[in-house]
Parts: sequence; C-alpha cells; structure tokens
Amino acid sequence: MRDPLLSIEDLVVEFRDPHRPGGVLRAVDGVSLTIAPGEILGLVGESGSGKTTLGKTILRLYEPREGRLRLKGLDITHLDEAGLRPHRRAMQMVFQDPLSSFNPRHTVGEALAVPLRLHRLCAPSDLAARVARSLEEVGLRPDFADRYPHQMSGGQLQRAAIGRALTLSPELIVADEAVSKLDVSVRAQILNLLRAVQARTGLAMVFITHDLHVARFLCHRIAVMHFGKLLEIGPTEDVFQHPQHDYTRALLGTLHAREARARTPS
Amino acid sequence: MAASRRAAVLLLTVLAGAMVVFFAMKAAPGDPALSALGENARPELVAAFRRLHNLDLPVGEQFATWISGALRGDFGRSLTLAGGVPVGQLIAGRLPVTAFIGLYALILAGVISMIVGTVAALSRGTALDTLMTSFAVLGVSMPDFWLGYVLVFFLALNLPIFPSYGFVSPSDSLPGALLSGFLPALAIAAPMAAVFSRVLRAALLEVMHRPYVQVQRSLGLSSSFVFLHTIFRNALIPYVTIIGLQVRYLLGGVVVIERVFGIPGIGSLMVDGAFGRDYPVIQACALTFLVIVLGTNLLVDLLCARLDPKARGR
Amino acid sequence: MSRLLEVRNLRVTAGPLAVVRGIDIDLDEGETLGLIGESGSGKTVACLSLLRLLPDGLRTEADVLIYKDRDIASLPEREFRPLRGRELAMVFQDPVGSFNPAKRIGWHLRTAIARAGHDGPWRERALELLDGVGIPQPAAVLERYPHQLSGGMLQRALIAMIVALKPSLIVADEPTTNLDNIVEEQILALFRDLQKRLAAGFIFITHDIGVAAQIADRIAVMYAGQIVETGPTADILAAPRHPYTRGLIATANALAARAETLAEIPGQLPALDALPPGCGFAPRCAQARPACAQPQPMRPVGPGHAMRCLLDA
Amino acid sequence: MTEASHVAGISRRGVLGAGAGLGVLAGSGWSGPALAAPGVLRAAITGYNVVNTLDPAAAALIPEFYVIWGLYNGLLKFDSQMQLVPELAESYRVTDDGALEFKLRSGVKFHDGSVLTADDVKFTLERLMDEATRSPNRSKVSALSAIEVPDPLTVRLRTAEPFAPLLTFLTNARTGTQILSRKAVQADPAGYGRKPIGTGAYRLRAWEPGQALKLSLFEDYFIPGRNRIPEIEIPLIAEESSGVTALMGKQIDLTSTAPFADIPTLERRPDIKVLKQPGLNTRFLQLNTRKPPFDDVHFRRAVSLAINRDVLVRIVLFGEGVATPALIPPSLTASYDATPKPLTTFNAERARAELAKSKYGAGTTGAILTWGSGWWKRFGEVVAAQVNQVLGTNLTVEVTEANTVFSRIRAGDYQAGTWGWLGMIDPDEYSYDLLHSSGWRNFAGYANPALDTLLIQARRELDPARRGALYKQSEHLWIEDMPVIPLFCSNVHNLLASNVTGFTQLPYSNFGDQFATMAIG
Amino acid sequence: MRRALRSRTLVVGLGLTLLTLFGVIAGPWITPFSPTEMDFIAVLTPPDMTHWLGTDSFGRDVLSRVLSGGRVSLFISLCGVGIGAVLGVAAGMTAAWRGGMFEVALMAACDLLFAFPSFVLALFMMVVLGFGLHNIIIAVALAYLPIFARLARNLTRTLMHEPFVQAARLMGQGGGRILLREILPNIFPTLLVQASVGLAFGIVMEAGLSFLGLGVQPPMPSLGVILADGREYFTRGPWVLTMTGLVVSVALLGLNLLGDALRDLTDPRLRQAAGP
Repeated sequence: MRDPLLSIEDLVVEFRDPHRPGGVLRAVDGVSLTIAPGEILGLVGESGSGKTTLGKTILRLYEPREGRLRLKGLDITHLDEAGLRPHRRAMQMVFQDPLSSFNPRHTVGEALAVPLRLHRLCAPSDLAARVARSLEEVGLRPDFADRYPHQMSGGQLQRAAIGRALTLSPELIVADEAVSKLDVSVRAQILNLLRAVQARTGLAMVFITHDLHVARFLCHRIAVMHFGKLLEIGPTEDVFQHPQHDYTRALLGTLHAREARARTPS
Repeated sequence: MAASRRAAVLLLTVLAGAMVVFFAMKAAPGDPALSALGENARPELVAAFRRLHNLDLPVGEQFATWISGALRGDFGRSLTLAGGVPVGQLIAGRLPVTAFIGLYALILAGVISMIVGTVAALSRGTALDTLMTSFAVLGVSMPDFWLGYVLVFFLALNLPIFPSYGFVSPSDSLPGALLSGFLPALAIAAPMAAVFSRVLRAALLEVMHRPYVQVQRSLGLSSSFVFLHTIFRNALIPYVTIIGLQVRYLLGGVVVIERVFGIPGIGSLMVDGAFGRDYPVIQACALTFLVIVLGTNLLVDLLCARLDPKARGR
Repeated sequence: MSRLLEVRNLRVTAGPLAVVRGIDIDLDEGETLGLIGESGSGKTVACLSLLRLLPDGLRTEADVLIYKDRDIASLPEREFRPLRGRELAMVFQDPVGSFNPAKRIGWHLRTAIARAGHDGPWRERALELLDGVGIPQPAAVLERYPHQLSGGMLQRALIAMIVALKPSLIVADEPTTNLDNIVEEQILALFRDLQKRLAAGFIFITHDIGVAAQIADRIAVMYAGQIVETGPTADILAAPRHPYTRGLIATANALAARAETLAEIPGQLPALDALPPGCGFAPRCAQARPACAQPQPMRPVGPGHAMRCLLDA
Repeated sequence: MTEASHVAGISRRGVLGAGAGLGVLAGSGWSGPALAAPGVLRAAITGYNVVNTLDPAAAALIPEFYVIWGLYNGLLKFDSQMQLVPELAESYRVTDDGALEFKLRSGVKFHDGSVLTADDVKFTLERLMDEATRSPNRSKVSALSAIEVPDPLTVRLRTAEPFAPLLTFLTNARTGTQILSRKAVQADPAGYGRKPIGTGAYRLRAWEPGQALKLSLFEDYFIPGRNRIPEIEIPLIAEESSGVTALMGKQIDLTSTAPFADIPTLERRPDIKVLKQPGLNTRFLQLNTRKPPFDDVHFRRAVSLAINRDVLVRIVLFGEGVATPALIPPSLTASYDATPKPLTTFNAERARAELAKSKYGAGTTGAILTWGSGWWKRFGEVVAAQVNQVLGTNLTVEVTEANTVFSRIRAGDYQAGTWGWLGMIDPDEYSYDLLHSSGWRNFAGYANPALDTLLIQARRELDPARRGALYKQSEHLWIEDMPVIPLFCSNVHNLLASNVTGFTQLPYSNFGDQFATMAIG
Repeated sequence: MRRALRSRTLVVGLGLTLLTLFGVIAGPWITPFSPTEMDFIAVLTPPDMTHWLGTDSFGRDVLSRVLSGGRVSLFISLCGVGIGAVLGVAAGMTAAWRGGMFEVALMAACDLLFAFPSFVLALFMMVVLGFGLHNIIIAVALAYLPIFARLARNLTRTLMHEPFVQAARLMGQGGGRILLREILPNIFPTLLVQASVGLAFGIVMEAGLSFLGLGVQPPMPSLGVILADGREYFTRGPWVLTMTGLVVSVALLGLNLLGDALRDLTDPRLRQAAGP
C-alpha cells in the first residue's frame, strides 16, 4: 500500500452548544482513516452525522480537540495559521453553495487570481492568461473572468470554484456536497467534471455527500458516518454489497427500495 | 442554574459599572474640596470637608466605603446641595418620578408605534403606508427637547390643554401626574415611537412572509385569526427586543426633558450635579441609570423568553 | 372515478415576467399526479396559485379552473377561503418553517381540529390523529414546541393536521426534500398510506424522478413554466419522449448503473427574463432545429401521454 | 389580542407599582409644584435653583433670603415707603449713654413653641459676630462692642464708634440679622441650616434640594391675621424663561424674577400682573486686581471706557434699567451721585489711549466669568464683545454654574466676572463691603488707605445729608483706580397671576416677607 | 412600486443631506452676515427678506448662525462618530477574528458601556473631561465605540464562517488581509448605514448637551447653543428656537432617510437592527 496522503487518527471535534447537556456538541467523535494519493473517498451520512465537520477539520478550518492529522507524514494537527500557510496549497475545498463561496464584491477573475498572486505562481503579466486558462479547464469561457458571482448560474459558479481550487495544483480536494445545491439537469455536468479532473491530475478527493447514488458513481472507497462516529469504511462495492453495520444497511435500504420501485412503478 | 448565572453576570456588571463610575470621576481634574469651598478655603474647613466626604482615605478604601454604602442606599453626601444632603435620600425621592416619566413615555411610544406600525404594514405599498412611514422618519429626526418646547407652545400656551411646566407626583394625584407628564412623555416618546413603529412594520412584513403563515392560510384560517395569533404575536419578539435596546436612548431623552420641564427626577438631578461638579450626586445618578437599564434589559429578556420559546434557557 | 380538478391554460405572471406559461392539469379522485421540475420551473408557483396563496405581486389567470364541478376561478376570496384546508390542502417543503415557532404542537392541532368543525374535546382527537401518522408518544409531542422536534416528526404532524381536515385535494410540495434519506423513505410510506386511507387526489411536486416513480400514477414534467411532457408513470419512465425528460431519466439511470460518464444535459436553465421565444429547452437540446423557435403545442404521443416537442410529431 | 393586552397588563401593573413605591418614598420629601391645590400659593423662585442654607447667618445667595424672609423676622423692617418700622421690637430709642435700646414684643413664639426673649437676640447677634460662624454678613454687626440684656424683653446694643448703618442692618432684609432661637440652634448647630426655626408667619415643612421648598402657615404667628394662605410651595426654577412659561401655563402664581426681554409682552397680558420698579442694585464687572491683565490700572480704565452702558442696558436688560456712573444706585437718593464720570462714560478714543499706556495691548486675552442662567451670560457676552471691538482684545466668556462662580470669585480664582448684589440696602454695603481693604466683599483685592479712611468716616456720620456727601466724595476717589467697573442698575420685577393680591414689592426685591399678607382671589 | 419608493427615499434623503452639507460648507458665502458679529440695532427682529430666519437676542443673523453652528455640530458628530467607528470596527473585527479572552473582554466592556443610557454616558464624560468642543467629540466617540465594535464583531463573526472566507483561508491569505479584503468590503455598507444614523444622533447628542449648557460654550455657535439661546428668548422671539429646530429636523430627516435607503440597498443577509 502506498503511503497515505493524509492520515487521521482518533480525531475529535467539539463545538460549544448551550442547548446540550455539558454545553458541548461532539461533532466528530474519534474518527480514524487514511486517504491515499489519487483516491476518491466518499464520506456519506445524514445531516448532523459530522461529515462536513470532518471535511473542514481535515483542512484545519476547525480546530480538532483531540487526535492527530498528518499530511504526507507531517503533523499539522496544531499548526497555527502561519505555519499552515505553506501546506494550504496541498489541500483545497469545493463548497456546497457555489454562490456563497465567492466574495460577492470581487469578480470571478479576481477570485482566481488571488491564490496565484499570493503564492507567486505566475508573473503579473501572465495573470490574465493564466486565469483564462483555468476557466477553460473547467469548461468556462474566459470572459467569465469579468463577471460578479451573482451574474452567474450555480453550475457555472461551481465550475469556477473547482477552477479556483485547481489553480494551486492541490493534492487533495474536499468536496462538500458539491452538487446538492445544483439544478438536477446540471449535476451530471459537475460530476463528470470532477471525475475528469481527478483522472487528469491524479489528485485525491474527499467527496462528502448524502446521495448514495452519487457516492457510488464517483468514489473508490466509502466511509459511513453517523452521530460523529465512523461506522464503516471500505471499497465502494464492498460497502454497497455487504454492509457490515445495521445503520449502513438501513441507509442502503432506501436506495434499493427506490431503485426497485423505479423499475416497476405501481 | 441559568438564573443564578444571570444574576451573577448582572451583579458583576453593576460592580464593574460602579468601578468605572467611581474611578473615572476620581480621574477628573480638580479637587472637589477646593471646587466646593474655593481655593482660599481655610485648611481646617477643607479637612472637615474631606472627612465628611471620605476624601481623606486612600482611593481603594474610598471605593470600598462608597460601594458598601451604595449597597445600603447610602451614596454619601452632596457636595453642593443644601449643605450636604445625603445623596441616597435625593435619589430615593426622585427615582419614582423618573420611573413614572420613563414608563409613561414607553407606554405612549408603545401605543403610538403599535398603531402606526400595524397600519403601515397592513397597508403596505399604499399612500397610507408612505404617510405613516414618513411620520416615523420625521419623528426620529426631531430633537426631543425641541419637540418638547414646540408641544408646550401649541398644547399648553396657545391651547391651554396641558400644564406648561412642572410635574405632579403620582402619589399626590395620578390623574394630575398623567396630565402634567403627558407633554414631556410625548416629547420623549416621539422619536422612540418612530423607531418602534419602523421595527414593528418590518417585523410584521417579515412574519407575513414566513412559510407558517402561508401554511395557516392554506388551512383556511381567517386572516384576522392568523394576524392576531401568529403574525402580530411573533412580530412582538423583535419589537420587544428593540424596545429593550432603545430604553437607553429613552432614558437619555428623560435627562434632557426633565430639565426642560422642571421635572424633579434623576435626570435633572444629574444635570444639576454636572453643573455643580457634585461628584457623589453624579456617581449615584449614573449608577442608578445603569441599574435601571440593566433591570429593564432583564425584564425585556424575560418577556422575550415568554414570547419566544427558542430563547428560553439561554 | 370522477374528475376532481380541471385546469386549462393556467398562467402566473410577476409583472412583465411569466413564471407559469399556460399549463393544463386534470386530476381524478384518488389519483396522484407527480409534478416534476427543477427549481424555478414554476411547479410550486402553479400549485400555490391553485390555492390562491401566492405572495403579492404575482397574478394568476386561467381559462378553466374547475374543482368538483365548480368554477373556482370566479369565486370571491370570502367564498374561496372556506375551501382552503377543508377541500384543498397543501403540505410544504420545509416542515420546520411550517409551524409557528411560538406555539406548541398542541395549539397547531387544536387550531386545525377547530377548523375541521370537530365537536367535543380536541385533545383526544389530536392524540388519535398523531397516532395515525405514526408519531410515538403523541401526548408528549402535544406539549412540544416546533424547534424541539425533528423535521420528520413535524412533517408527520402537519400531515396529521391535514388529515383532520379531510380535504379532497392535497398538494404536496417537495415534502421530503429537506429530510434525510431514511426519514424521506418513511414519509413517502406515510403518503402511500394516505393514498389508500383518504379518497383524495394528490399533486405531488418533486424534482426527484425516483420519488415520483414511487408515488405517482401519472407524471407531468415541467420546464421553464410549461409542462413539456405528461403521461402515465410507467410510460414516462419506460419511454420518455421529450428530450428533457429523456435527459433526466438517462442521467438517473447512468448514475444507478455507475456508468463511466454520466449523460449530461448541456447548458443552464434559462433565466425567467431571458426565455427563448419558442421551446424553452431548445438552447440545450441536441436535436433542436429552426422550427423550435416557434411555440410548441402539446402533442398526444400515446394513450394519456403528450409532450410539447416537434420530435416524432 | 390576548398577547397585546398581556403586554399592556404588565405595563399597567408597572405604573401602579411605581405609584405605590412613590407613596412610600415620597413621604420624606416634596415632589413638584401641584397643579392647583386649593389654599396653596405656588411662589416660584426663578433664575436660581440653589438654596444651600436657611440659616440667616450663613446665607449668601438671594434665593436663600427669599425664603428666610418668610421664616424669620428682624427687630425692624421696611414699610412700603422704605421707612424703618419696628417688627419684633415694639419700640426702639437711643439711650442717654448712646446705646441703642430695643423693647421686644412679648409673647412672640418661635416655630418650636419657645418664646422669644432678649437672650435670643443677644445670641443671634453674637453668633453673627463670631468669626467661627463665617457669616458673609458679619461686617454688618462687627461694629457692635457690647450687647446688654437688662431684662428679658430689653436689648441694648453698644458700638465703640457711632455706626450709621446699624439700624438698616437690623431689618428683615438681606442682612443676616434675623432673630434665631438659641435653643433650636444649640440643639443641632451643624444641621440648623436645614431645620430653621424662626418667628415668621411660615415654617419650613419640606425641602427637596435643588427642586422646591414647602412652607406651612405658623398658627402662633405674633401678628394676628385671618385667612392667611395655609401652604406655600416654592419651586426653584433654574431658567427664568421657564418661570414665565410656568406662570403663563398657570402652574405657578408668583415668580420672583422675569426675563427682561419678556416684560413688554407680559405687561400686555390680562392674566398676569407685572410689578416693576428701579431696583436696589448695581451691576458691575468684578475685576481681580491681583492677576493679569486687570492688575494694570490703565487696562482697567481702558475696559471701562470701552463699554457703552446705554447699549448694555438696551441689549442686556431690554431697557429694563439705567446706566450708572458709579456703584451707589439711584434709589439711595441721599448718597447717589448722578454726575457723569468721564472714566465710566463710553469713549473709544480715550479707551485706546489708556490701553496704549498699559502694559497690555490688543490681543490681550482674559476670561469673564459668568453663569448660564438668564441674562448674566448675555451681560458677559455683550461686555466682551464691546471691549474686544474697541480695544482689539480677546476677552472671552467663561460660563459655569453660579455656585462655582461665587466660590471662585470669593477665592480669587478669576480674572473678571459679571457681578452685582441684589437687595443691598445701605450705601455702606456698596462702598465699604466692596472696596474697603477689609471689606468682606472686596474680591478685587483693592486697597486704598485714603478711601478706607473716608468710608470709616461715613460709617460714623449719623446725619444722612453729610453722610451722603461723604459717599459721593468716595466714589470720585476710587473710580480713578477702577477696581470694579460699575455698569448699570436693573429694574426689579415680580410677576403675579391676576388673581393674586397682597404683594408689596420693595426696591431690594423682597419676596417671602409678603406671604403673610397675600391672598388668592 | 417598492423599488420606486425606495429610490424616492434615496433621492429625498441624499438631496436633503447634500443640501445640508452645501449649507454648512458654503455657509459663509450664502449669507452676507457674520454668525458672531452682534448688531445692537437689530435685536430679535422677526424673519424678513434680509434675515430669513430673523435675528437673535444679540442681533446676529439666525440663518448664518444655524449654518455656522451646523458646521460645528456636524464636525463634532462626524469626528465623534468617525473616531468611534474606526476604533470600534478595528477592535470588533479583531476580536471576532482572534476570539479568546480579547473578544470576551471587549464584548464585556461593550456590554458595560451599553448598560449606561448613551446621553447619560456623554453627560458623565463631560463632567469627567470638562465642558467644551473636544470633549464632546470624545464623549460622542465613546458612546459610539461599543455600538460599532459590537456591530463589526457580530457581522465579522457571521461572515467568518462563510465559505468564501474559508476559501480565502485555504488559499493561504493571512488574517489581516482577509479582514480587510474579504470581510470589510462586505460589512462596509451596514457600517455605513449605522454611521449615517449615528451621525444624526451625534448631532442630537451635541445639541442636547449644549442645550443644557454642558457642551459647546458660547460664543462659539453650535446648534445646541443656538437652541439654548432661542429658548431663553422664546416668548419674545419664538423664531430662533422654532426655526433652528426645524432646520435641524430637516437635516436629520435627510440623514435618516439616507440611512433608510442605504439599509434597503445593502445586502439583506447582513441586515441588522440598528439603533439611532
């Protein structure tokens, strides 16, 4: 087995929640898993299962309470913002709501140029061309660079968001319900794009979703989460064919029922 | 648990407020003894003055004496008024007056804003709405003390309906207090009513567009039922909240208006104290206002908790 | 079965914008129509307009609007209001938002029960209703505030309120979209149960063709304010005719089959203020031809099956 | 609807609660002028809201005396023609050995029930004379060398030198010689100012500091009378204009002062009676001769010459007064010197010439201390404007609170201030007190041996005409040095509601002494 | 209809505000009279063609004084609100971003200042610092500091967890850069609304303090000083008080309308209840 790109050990994330006894919500509760380079790991579970929290903690957007995060063997669990900055490039994110993942006051072109400028990845004179190329890579015309987020559709923005994540040539992308807010007829476009991008660049991806169909389509491995705990993890078809956990079975049951009825409508 | 925590926070705030009030005043330039007695005052008189007002103690001890006295309602003696009258006595005599005027203004503002806000929301987009909204903006644009004078000019001097000056204590005569307090309360209430009615209008419109209102209409409930039980009731939450937030502005208005109308309340006492640099009086007044605001906030929070089940237990 | 609802050429406009551009709906008693469409296709607005629940600024027109042999288009609001709840009812997408957060569940049920004209103690009736929609410990639930219950529970409670009113037509607007998979499955089961228990007609709005497949007798697919295809569920799933319907079903099938790449519908949904002149789908359609720039009428393509497209015509 | 009325319910309870709380708390004090309680005279003191003490010996401010006059009596008093008549004394005479002998009325009772004796008179005057009392009016009695009490109803006063003003100083005016009860003072010497015990027609019932006082009729008052007003409420209204508003709105029946600007309007109103006459006062610019820039006589003269007093009267007083060439006001006819004096007559050219002689020039800065109520601030502003215009100086007005002004001027912590005593009744008070090197009101720090001698001579002179001549002479003497800059004399006013009768106004602006004769029609 | 109403609010608000600004800035060139020079001949003359708002008790032109006093009052309010806003926003944004004890302490301090009625706080400060122009500015700033600090902190906290800010962090942007570049432009409109409303209330506060005699001291004209003078001669010359107050009301009306219009125009996601 290859060395893991990212390894997570006994990760615990807590939030303050005055409504709960003890005043603490344990959103991620002792999760351990590894992500190999170039694999797509599906993180499935229902709302409140902690999958988004886990995804954002991997990126150190949240501070883990316990446990360890290793990026290519390097412990990044408690690096501060400055210490983290050199490693930020390696890990990017695509968010659920494409509109709110762009600053409404900046054009899409500016949004794509910032990381390039910040990490000095290209000469100022090449910036425009480089942004245009990034847009084209995700299937957008270069003239979208001058648009403001509210002037674009959800699908277009999500393409731009993927393009922005790719500018830094990351090794890992966390995609958090990246298609669930999109129109049904546009979802397939983005799923195809993600798959194509992964195939082309060989990056690893954590794909967070509640849609089992989508997870099964895209992911190499599946991790099932429930109430902050990791219930099971395994190659996609293993999990789908031979679920180990009762909860996984119940979850998959909804899928099978739907499929069955779709084939033989009442 | 929550209640005791709340009480602790409240007490801490009062204590911190007392410290701010006390030490800020101590930092003010000038010796209170000399400013009260004059710079050429004889040393033994100055010494006696300092002893009387505890000024001979170290500052920390002065504060301890002051705060422990304050807890018992003893705020020391006035430096200027009637040759050193106990400040606690002054405050006790005037607090009910300020409370009455403040409450009166609050009720007036509440009644006016409920009418204006509701009418504007229900007639949204029409000329009536524009009229009501304009009145609201105009109301918040008039300095309250100026409005007080204009009201006196028209409603007390030209049309002798209300008394032009002074105040009847409600303990002497409640109708008299209501009558003599009307113009000052109205002058304070006008800008408040403007703010309140805008908030109520916005809140009503906001609640009207909530899905549960649509659900209730889809069940065929009558519009008056939906308005009273759901729209108006739920709009009261932000409305009451804003009233709580605005109480501090309202009390600010009370200070000026009391002076303008010669109402013997805490506000005019504080202004007199400010003129005379009467530190004990100013400290006590500021602290009293602090306690009033905190008390009102507590009341508003309790009321909000009654109105909004989600806010309970917080 | 008798005809419950007949709608011809229903149009909803917001100022100069047409949100619903002339749709026809026929519904029999005991029948369930699945109305499929993406956000902005006008499906929700069309149904809200049937109950006259549209927000200010939206105008409804229809050539024919007949409910139970009554022309309800011309009814004044005073006479229409009693129909809401008792005859036409609606389940909304957001169960949490459907409840007045300041009132207990008991208050909501009491209100519904009173509206149903029920005599006698409301409490027993409420417990009975909650029990009927599968809510455990109904007595405790009556004392709860909405925020203390899960979305699934609230959706059940809302359904219980509607059951109390025994309406003849129930519009369900994506009632499971905001719910988790397992709960969604349970609510769908509850709807199927209701279909058996109540002799009501259902209009079930969804964007998920799989959900429609489970629950609907007939399906109508909406795109850009129009119904582009309608027919019996089995026919539509087995042999979709409109390119848009075909695209949706192909995508769903490809996902389920874990194909290498998904069948895409290229392009974006048209904006309301930039609708193409003829077929709304033409700009995204691989088979579009010049004639598509003309408005297309619904064409019958099979028994009870019609579509709005030049293909195969 | 239930929710709305619920809110109202809380508020209503709140109101009642506040009312009930007030009943408990307000027992100690007074809470404002009543609207129209029957049998209550609402006699407002306007322009002031500071009353520090009701001890005549300690009193300094005019509002304090306004009240004291109603609570106490002097041995003598002024009648409506400003003639001296006995009050607590039944009669008085000069004895053969030159002593002043007073026979007291018998059976006069103090508010605490004790009976007035000659011992109380002796106590009162000795207390006033005592340095420790620190009375602002000590100088009025400092000439006394002995006080004899031959019997309980006789008092003999002896002075080392003849002391002409003594009789006027024993009236119930702004004198501090109002007779106290020895018993009451000795019972609580420190707190006496808050619990005054006099022989007057009214006794103090309640005192809300800074706000109002309440008097009630003293049933055992020694002058019999019927239908006296049982209650007097004395609201203290800081702004004169508010006093007028209150009177016009019928919230008060009488005010002690009126804004000069409003007099013409008020005189035309049928529902208000305006009493007015030239007052016993002189308003002047108090200078501190120990501090720059007023330590230079030429600068002082320049300032005086730069002020046009007629304009001052018109602008500051709206015509309600007259310009005065020196300190002694026109009402004191025997001593008043009407001849214009060059140094107190507007002369821009000469002003600039004096400025040239002084060590200060154009651009000199200085602050005129004044207070924010009524016309005093205007007084300062107009003076500063005039002087700056003529001399090119940069005088500013410093506005603070009256008590502070008083303290600071008394302490010498000032450069200049608007000043002027109201209700001084003897030329000696306008001269000796203000300008004698040991005069107690000599805040200028002025000392002129020749003037000192002259003023003492005037004190000893018992003949009114010769005494008057001495004062006229003294004014020519000090005016060259200009330790104070005399400016004008203002009218005194009282405003009454038209149904109020029995108020006799005297030029020293009396007030509380009229309560006993007043009636509300 | 609503759009039209909104833009009408904007037009009227902006118009009145610009008129006010023009008046106070160009005041000396608009009226031929000096705001401080006394004319002892024309004392308390009613409004006429020469003196549009009449003269005051020293014969000074009321219009000139109102324009010049307006400048003083506006200056005080602008400086006070400006200082309060800059310091408050800086503190509030930093507190939200850094969290921890700094945030707790700052918010506790804000809560404490909030518990005093704002005018009482200002009055108190005037006693501590002494009367006068500079000290009113400090008092106004102190009254506004907690408002802006709390507002900026709450807005920043809301935006901090927005995906676009998280995206910025992932791109490797530093805290200061994110606050200035990503967050500030988005909260700025809301702060501007608060500032415009605050500017209006700052003027009222100055007027109130000076009206009582605790603020700006004569002969410097400020709106409060003019109103106080007008009150003194209200019976003889009611126009001084009435007209000055009317002008103040119109100016404040402009600011408040402008604030309303701006509030409507700002992103509804950021809308917050703002006090005066």
